[in-house]
Amino acid sequence: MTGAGGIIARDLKLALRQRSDAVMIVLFFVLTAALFPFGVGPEANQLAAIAPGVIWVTALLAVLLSLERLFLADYEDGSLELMALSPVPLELTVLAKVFAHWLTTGLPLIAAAPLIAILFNMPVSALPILALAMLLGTPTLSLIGAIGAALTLGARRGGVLVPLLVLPLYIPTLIFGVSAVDAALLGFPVRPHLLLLAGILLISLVVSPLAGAAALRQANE
Amino acid sequence: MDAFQTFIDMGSYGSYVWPSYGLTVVIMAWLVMSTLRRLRNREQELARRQGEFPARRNRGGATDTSGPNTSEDAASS
Amino acid sequence: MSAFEARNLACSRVGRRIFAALDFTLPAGGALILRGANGSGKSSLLRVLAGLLAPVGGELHWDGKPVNDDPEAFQDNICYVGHGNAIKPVLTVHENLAFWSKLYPPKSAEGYDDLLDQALETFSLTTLRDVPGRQLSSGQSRRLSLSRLITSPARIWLLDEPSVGLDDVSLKRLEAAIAEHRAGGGMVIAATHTPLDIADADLLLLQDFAPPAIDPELLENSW
Amino acid sequence: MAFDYFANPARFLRLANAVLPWCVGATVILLASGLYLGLFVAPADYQQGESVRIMYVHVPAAWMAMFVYTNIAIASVLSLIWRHPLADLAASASAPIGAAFTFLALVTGSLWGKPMWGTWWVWDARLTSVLILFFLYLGHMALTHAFDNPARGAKAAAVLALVGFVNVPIIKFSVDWWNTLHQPASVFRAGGPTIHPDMLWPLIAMALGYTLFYITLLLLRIKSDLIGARLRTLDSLRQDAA
Repeated sequence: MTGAGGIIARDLKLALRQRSDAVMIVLFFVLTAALFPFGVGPEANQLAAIAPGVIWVTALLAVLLSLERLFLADYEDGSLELMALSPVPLELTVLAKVFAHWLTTGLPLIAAAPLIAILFNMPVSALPILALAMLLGTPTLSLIGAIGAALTLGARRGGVLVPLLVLPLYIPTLIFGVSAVDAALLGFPVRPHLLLLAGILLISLVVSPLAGAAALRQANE
Repeated sequence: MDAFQTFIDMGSYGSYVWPSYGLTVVIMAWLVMSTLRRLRNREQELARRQGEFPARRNRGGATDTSGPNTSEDAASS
Repeated sequence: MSAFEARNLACSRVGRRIFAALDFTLPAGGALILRGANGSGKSSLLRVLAGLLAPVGGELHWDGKPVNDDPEAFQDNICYVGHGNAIKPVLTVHENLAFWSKLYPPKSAEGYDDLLDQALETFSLTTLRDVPGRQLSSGQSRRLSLSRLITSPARIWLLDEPSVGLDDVSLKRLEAAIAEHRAGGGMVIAATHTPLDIADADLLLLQDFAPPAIDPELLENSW
Repeated sequence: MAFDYFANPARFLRLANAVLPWCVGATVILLASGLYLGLFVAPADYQQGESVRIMYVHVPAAWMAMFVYTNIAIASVLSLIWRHPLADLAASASAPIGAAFTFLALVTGSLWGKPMWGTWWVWDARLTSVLILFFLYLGHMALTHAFDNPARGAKAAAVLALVGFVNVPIIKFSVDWWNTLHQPASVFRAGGPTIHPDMLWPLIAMALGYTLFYITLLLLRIKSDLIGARLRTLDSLRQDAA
């Protein structure tokens, strides 16, 4: 376990030393969301109605933007080969890297989401549910995104390909993420939506390391 | 004459039914054409280059007489 | 008596056969130098031995047992130094080495720190201990990559062009480290162009195992 | 594709050449009879009138979209786990055909819906799922051709196909759920089991016809890819000889 812990610690240290990446992702998140009032009009009720959807879609795109950071640097400098050969199973390595990625991407997004909620005049009462839903949803985005990032290693212009591979798979998380917040706003029970998000997270926790490791082994060949 | 006309007219839905069938025929035909064209190109290419490597009979190290022809490999899959 | 054997190894890359029917036996303490023109498959062979690349044919044996029975267990005996130095520009020399030795834990936990220092000392990197990776020259980066050999418990060293960018002093240190490793019963397989002074090393020329020109007749009847 | 990878494609070619004439014949007969029954014999729908005839090209296309994707997933398992040499070819040959059927399902679906809903596109649960499936196909094809080494592309696409296949039921469930949340059950019912038998026969004929059409094209495309692989081998041998 120390091996995987070492990977998480190293990736966190790398992220802390290159803080600008994480900051850029959060700025992108807030800035993109802030564009909508200019497009849709500043009318408060209308913004409040689309707020959950905008927050989730922009969070999705922000995570998408940060996926390249997951494996590309390690692939290019040879670290990936050494990680594949290490006693730490590759599946665990993928999980460790995704966890580190989530800490440096998912959490900052959750922290920044209330700011956007206020910009969109979303009732403050729904904020806890929004945070909880994102807590369950953003790890799934990192997990599925890791598969896309691993599959495009060594591809011609892999970065352009990741969105096409990954976005269709993000749709269930998006649907239930938004519906959870909507339910909170309308006073409906929130539990079913959160349970569904948790279910998708569990499936991703199994599928992503397997598929990611298989993709990394192909990349190392 | 009008029997044919009513058939085309399709109870006023003609402008939806015929494009659907038309597009289906067009796309399926295009699939067939592109597949057959690529297959034929490659088969011709293969037939033409069959002689590139002398068969067993004159194995006396006959050099590649046809010279480095510049045929491009047909569209790769 | 543990030995490392390859039997009838064959490998292909992007659909083209690179080498075939390749055999070698490496006793404990042995060394094998791979020579061959560029693209003759030296790196591919090392990657096959390390388990990164699946061979198209043939088998590897360790201690008489086929490696495929338990590839993960065999990989614990491997320390692979490839072309990439795997150095993070933001981490210091010590942090880079500490990370890799955590991923490839040395046999004994105690004396961990001075093992790291000893590894850095072996490749005269002690003075650069806290220098971030981005400020290292290519030779220094190579020495940091090689210092992983010292901390890793692996018995088999797979070195791909280890001496690239090394100055004479570092070259001597590398040769000394190899000799010491072999004295301890370890094995070294190195692909290199620059002559490495390694005592009574076996030589393996990749050209000897180039694939036979495919028999046109075989090509014919396959249709 | 590596030459030694297909040391002996002859067995497949013999099988393909034997089966192909029958496939072509059956496809033509089925499609012709399906079209004839669908356009001339089958009754119009009491609600939708003649526009229901679009069903005979829309429903089989939607079935094929799912059927071909399932085939790609199966081929991916064969390729990744049993390393079957032809599996990669079957998957990369099937994807364009599947994508074409999915596109057909989308367009004919919207053409069929237009008279009813008055708009070209409705976020109906089924149409939305087919749209997402279309993106999965595009992703698969893009990944297959994103690498210089075709074998590498096929293996990567195989992993993607399996991940996609695991997600399809989740997507289907979430879209259906999302659809019922935002829209009352759509009036657009593509003829359930109570369908009039005269409508059922053309549907079955067309569905079988589409399936055989796919199999025929698949065999032809695999044959063509095998020859392509052989040509690449000849190229590399010529380089060696030169």
